[in-house]
Amino acid sequence: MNLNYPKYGWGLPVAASTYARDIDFGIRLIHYAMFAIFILWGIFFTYLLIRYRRRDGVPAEREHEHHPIKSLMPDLIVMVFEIGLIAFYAIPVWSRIKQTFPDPKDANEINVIAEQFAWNVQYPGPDGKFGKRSPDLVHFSNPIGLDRSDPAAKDDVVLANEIHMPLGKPTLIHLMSKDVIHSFFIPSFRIKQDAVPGMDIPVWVQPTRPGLYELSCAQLCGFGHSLMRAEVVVQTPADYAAWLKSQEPAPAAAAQPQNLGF
Amino acid sequence: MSSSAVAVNYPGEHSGLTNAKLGIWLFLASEVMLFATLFTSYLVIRLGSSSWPRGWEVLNVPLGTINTFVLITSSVTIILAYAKCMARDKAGFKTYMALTLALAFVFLGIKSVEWGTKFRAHHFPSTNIFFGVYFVLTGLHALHVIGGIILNSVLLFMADKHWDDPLFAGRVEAAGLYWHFVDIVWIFLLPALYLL
Amino acid sequence: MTTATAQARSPIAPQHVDVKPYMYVFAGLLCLTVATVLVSYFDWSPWLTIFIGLAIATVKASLVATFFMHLKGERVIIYGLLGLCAVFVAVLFAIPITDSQANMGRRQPIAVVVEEAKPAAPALPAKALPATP
Amino acid sequence: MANQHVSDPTEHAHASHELSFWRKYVFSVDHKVIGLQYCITAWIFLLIGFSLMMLMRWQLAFPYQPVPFLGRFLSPHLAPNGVISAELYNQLGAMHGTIMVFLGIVPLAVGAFGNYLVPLQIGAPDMAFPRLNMMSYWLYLPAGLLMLASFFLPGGAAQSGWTSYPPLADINPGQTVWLLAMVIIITSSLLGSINFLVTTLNMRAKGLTLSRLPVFVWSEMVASVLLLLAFPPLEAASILQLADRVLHTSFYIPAGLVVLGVPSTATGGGQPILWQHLFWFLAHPEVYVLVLPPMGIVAEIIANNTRKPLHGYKTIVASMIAIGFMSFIVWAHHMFISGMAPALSNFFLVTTMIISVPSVAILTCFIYSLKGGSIRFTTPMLFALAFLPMFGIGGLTGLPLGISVTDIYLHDTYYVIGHFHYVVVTGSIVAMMGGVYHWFPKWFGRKMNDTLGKVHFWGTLLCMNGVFFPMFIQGMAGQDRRYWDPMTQLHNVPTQPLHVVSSISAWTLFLFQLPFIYNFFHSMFHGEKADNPWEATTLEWACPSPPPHGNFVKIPRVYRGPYEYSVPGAKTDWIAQDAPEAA
Repeated sequence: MNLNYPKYGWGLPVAASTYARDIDFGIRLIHYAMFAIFILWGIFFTYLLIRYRRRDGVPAEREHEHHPIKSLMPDLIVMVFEIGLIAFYAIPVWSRIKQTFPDPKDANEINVIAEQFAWNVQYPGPDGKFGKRSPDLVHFSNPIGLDRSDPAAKDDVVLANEIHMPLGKPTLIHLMSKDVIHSFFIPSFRIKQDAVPGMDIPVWVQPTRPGLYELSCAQLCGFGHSLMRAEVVVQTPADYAAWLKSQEPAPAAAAQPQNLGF
Repeated sequence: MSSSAVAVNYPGEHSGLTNAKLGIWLFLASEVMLFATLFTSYLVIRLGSSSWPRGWEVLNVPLGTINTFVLITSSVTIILAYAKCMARDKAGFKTYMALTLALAFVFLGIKSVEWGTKFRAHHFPSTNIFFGVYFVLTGLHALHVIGGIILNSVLLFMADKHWDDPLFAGRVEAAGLYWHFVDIVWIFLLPALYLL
Repeated sequence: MTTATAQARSPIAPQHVDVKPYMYVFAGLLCLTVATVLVSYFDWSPWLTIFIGLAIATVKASLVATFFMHLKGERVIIYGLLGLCAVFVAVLFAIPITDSQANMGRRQPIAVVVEEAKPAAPALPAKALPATP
Repeated sequence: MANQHVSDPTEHAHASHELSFWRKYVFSVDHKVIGLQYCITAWIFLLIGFSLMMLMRWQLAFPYQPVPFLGRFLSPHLAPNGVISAELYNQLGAMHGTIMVFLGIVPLAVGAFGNYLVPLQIGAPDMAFPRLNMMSYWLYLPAGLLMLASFFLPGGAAQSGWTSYPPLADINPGQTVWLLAMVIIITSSLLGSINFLVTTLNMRAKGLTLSRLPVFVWSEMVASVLLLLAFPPLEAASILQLADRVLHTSFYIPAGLVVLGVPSTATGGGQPILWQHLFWFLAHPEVYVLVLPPMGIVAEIIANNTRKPLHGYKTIVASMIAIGFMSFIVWAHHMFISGMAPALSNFFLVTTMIISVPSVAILTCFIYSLKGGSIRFTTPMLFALAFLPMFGIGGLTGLPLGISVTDIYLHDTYYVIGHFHYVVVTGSIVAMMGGVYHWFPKWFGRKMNDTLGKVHFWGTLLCMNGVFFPMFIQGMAGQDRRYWDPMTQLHNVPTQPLHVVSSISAWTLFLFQLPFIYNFFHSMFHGEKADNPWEATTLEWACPSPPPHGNFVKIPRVYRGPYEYSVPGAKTDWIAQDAPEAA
């Protein structure tokens, strides 16, 4: 199967996950509102500057009464808009994206373990169980420190800088980090979450469009920050299953982290 | 010195407090935030651990308690020094101020004995996070004690020359406020580190 | 300004300060210190011990603040300042602790244990990055 | 310790003639000298921070190309063949942020303008604690120099961003000096803020009630409270991070780290997110320290140049206080995707939206103030007017970042950079440039050249927009921030040409600062003489320009509010605050 990257250009990248549209809706709505406010405001501002420029013999007019309501009027409009945004958009959508998670049974569950400067991915394999990991076992041939003596680890697949996801099924990602804080950012999926060492932060995403996507690191993580790139491959469930099967026979051949010259 | 005197240190017409007193309270407010942050960090780390050593299993509670007595007593002596200053009793002021200083040194002495014992037992800030918290918190408190010692000794030595300065009592009061604050911090450190 | 200068130059009249209340407070503080140490030896639940320990410390601190620091009868502006401080301290405590506790399930908390008399000081952590390319 | 003895001011005005050069201009305790010291030092730091950014912008616009001309002067280790390395880029980035915020804008807004103007505007002879004031400056300058010196120390300068997030900051070289310098700067700011508050609360002239204070003094007061109560948490946090680095504790380090293949020996137990809470507990109020005093400056300039009182003085002051208070409980909107418990985001989302209300109120009041005015388009007024739409853009673009859901996408992209630079550069710095033009006659008794000022204004305004507006487009396309190499990620490539626009605008912006610098130093000695050229009402104009030692020949008495312009029936269109009732 031939997979391609979407065309990246100016403006928002292709929306390729179930909640990307919700996020885009907010971004667009807020920007339309911002433009409207700014243009109306700009017209008023320009009018004031021209109308009340200094002219000889025309003194400034002091206001004799002050209506606090008048100066708070724009505030009321902004407030109503914001309350609407919070109540009907931000809180519900946030809760759907960040606070509710798919059932691991129905999801494709993976571990993503970030390091300076690579993304390691651990697939549980057919048994659906992640093998144990230990910091003491970390080696360049075993970047996540997978304990191969653990039965659950036997069929685990470990990849570097390559994530496969099936279509039509949410992927539940456990984000972890070995060293410093990284941030998991797939622009097309509108997903971003910091990977914090010592924490296991779940995020989920359900891709809607097969293809290749880009994963970048969005949190400064050292000199190789801008090189921390991974490929996200979204496949049909059949292709995904086939790919997963092809990985199984050689679980020990874990990919090397990108060599950055150190 | 002369040029600074243009700003007269008179009780503010607006706030009713002298500059020194208002200033020291503002400073203490910032110190409250400083130590509050340290306590927050301590609580976050402690409550975020699955187990935490009971302070009295590791630290020397009798010494900590004695130090508490020492510091509380020094708080009382400094307030007596202030009372003597208000009553224009210079000898009394000097006695109580010297006593305060002596108690401060006793506190630091006991503290250094405690730290020495820990070091001999190979307990360092890097040993584990409990000792990290213990050394950094007590260390910062000790720095504040040293600051108080400097402040109080300056006042003690200034007493002869500036006894008739109308601002002198205000400075003693300010130094006292600072010293009580150092005492309060210790009052919280004792249970937080040693007892709980 | 002139009035202030005049005030400043007038001789300072001795003022008598009644020290008896300070002695009562002193006695109270000593008793509370003994109490807080004694309480720590009871084997109650940790939360109760923490609560009692901090409650006693708060009482002691307020005694010092109220009497030694003359907060009793102080100007409103100082109360305002400390009130503001109290609000921010509360926020500073509440949010990070709430966050840390709410995240317990997403973290791998460790047990902090003190072993007696380690044989040698731990080696300094090798923290510096390797030499840059 | 404050002054040693008390006597009347005239005696000291006389005594000041005997001061040596060092006591008069270097280790001075006079708030005016200290203010100017702060002013010049802070502008120099701003220029240094700006230069670092101009260097970074070369890498972004023309990646892999050697820096022309300057390249050969860079260390071959950090810039092989004159090409900026990732380490150097990160150092430049971290130091740009730190220098601009902590050594540039805050000292300029509070140390320079506040120091010079607050005592004058409240009719005081000096600050409450003059020697403390001197100490603030003499802590700030060495800390700044220490920060700069870190470039030349082994390990180089800090390279973990101005936010210094651990564990990266715990393992990166160069961070120790940064932390030390920060602790000193914080101490300096703390001393300064205590001084400001005591001065404003205690030393106001007779009749100058709080409701008659100029808005600028109010803004400095609120900013000082923010500094006073928000800075200590960062100081404590920095001390803990310093302990992590020097004493090898683990306040911010969890167990089980493996750094570049080497297991860390740190015992763990700490939490990286704790630092973020403590850092942003300071850094959000800090944003308002950067913004409020410039707002105060704008208020002064607008009232003066519209020749009418500010619209809604009370609303403005109340809003400033509200902003100050609220700024302490919005900090975690910087942390929506940091791994903080997601439920907390909703709380901060709501408080963030609440804090936008007083900001909008202030801006609205400023605009209504123009209505009915007789607007003089003087150079300071141009800067103050430019502040309004520019700050407006900065504020509006804060909206999608403050809404947690849209922030998921926009966080850590160039959109964020565009947003806060609109607030701080086209907002604060533009306002403070206007402030320099406005108060220059006060400082030196001479006016700055108007033509050069207008060239400076239009050039600056256009170039700043050229630098920062493209960032919104880049952010929309998902361009990641703090990237040394903008070409490694496919989604960054299409918007990379916009970096060229930004960079060229930035370098042109530098050229447009040359007339300003020339104007400043030339006018100091050769400008048109002026005493109160703007016919301003506030108290700082009631003493001679430049004010003598001790400021006021006679301590003024205040009879009215700060902006009594165009009072019907008055002979002139302004009545000074200290003019007796009969006038």
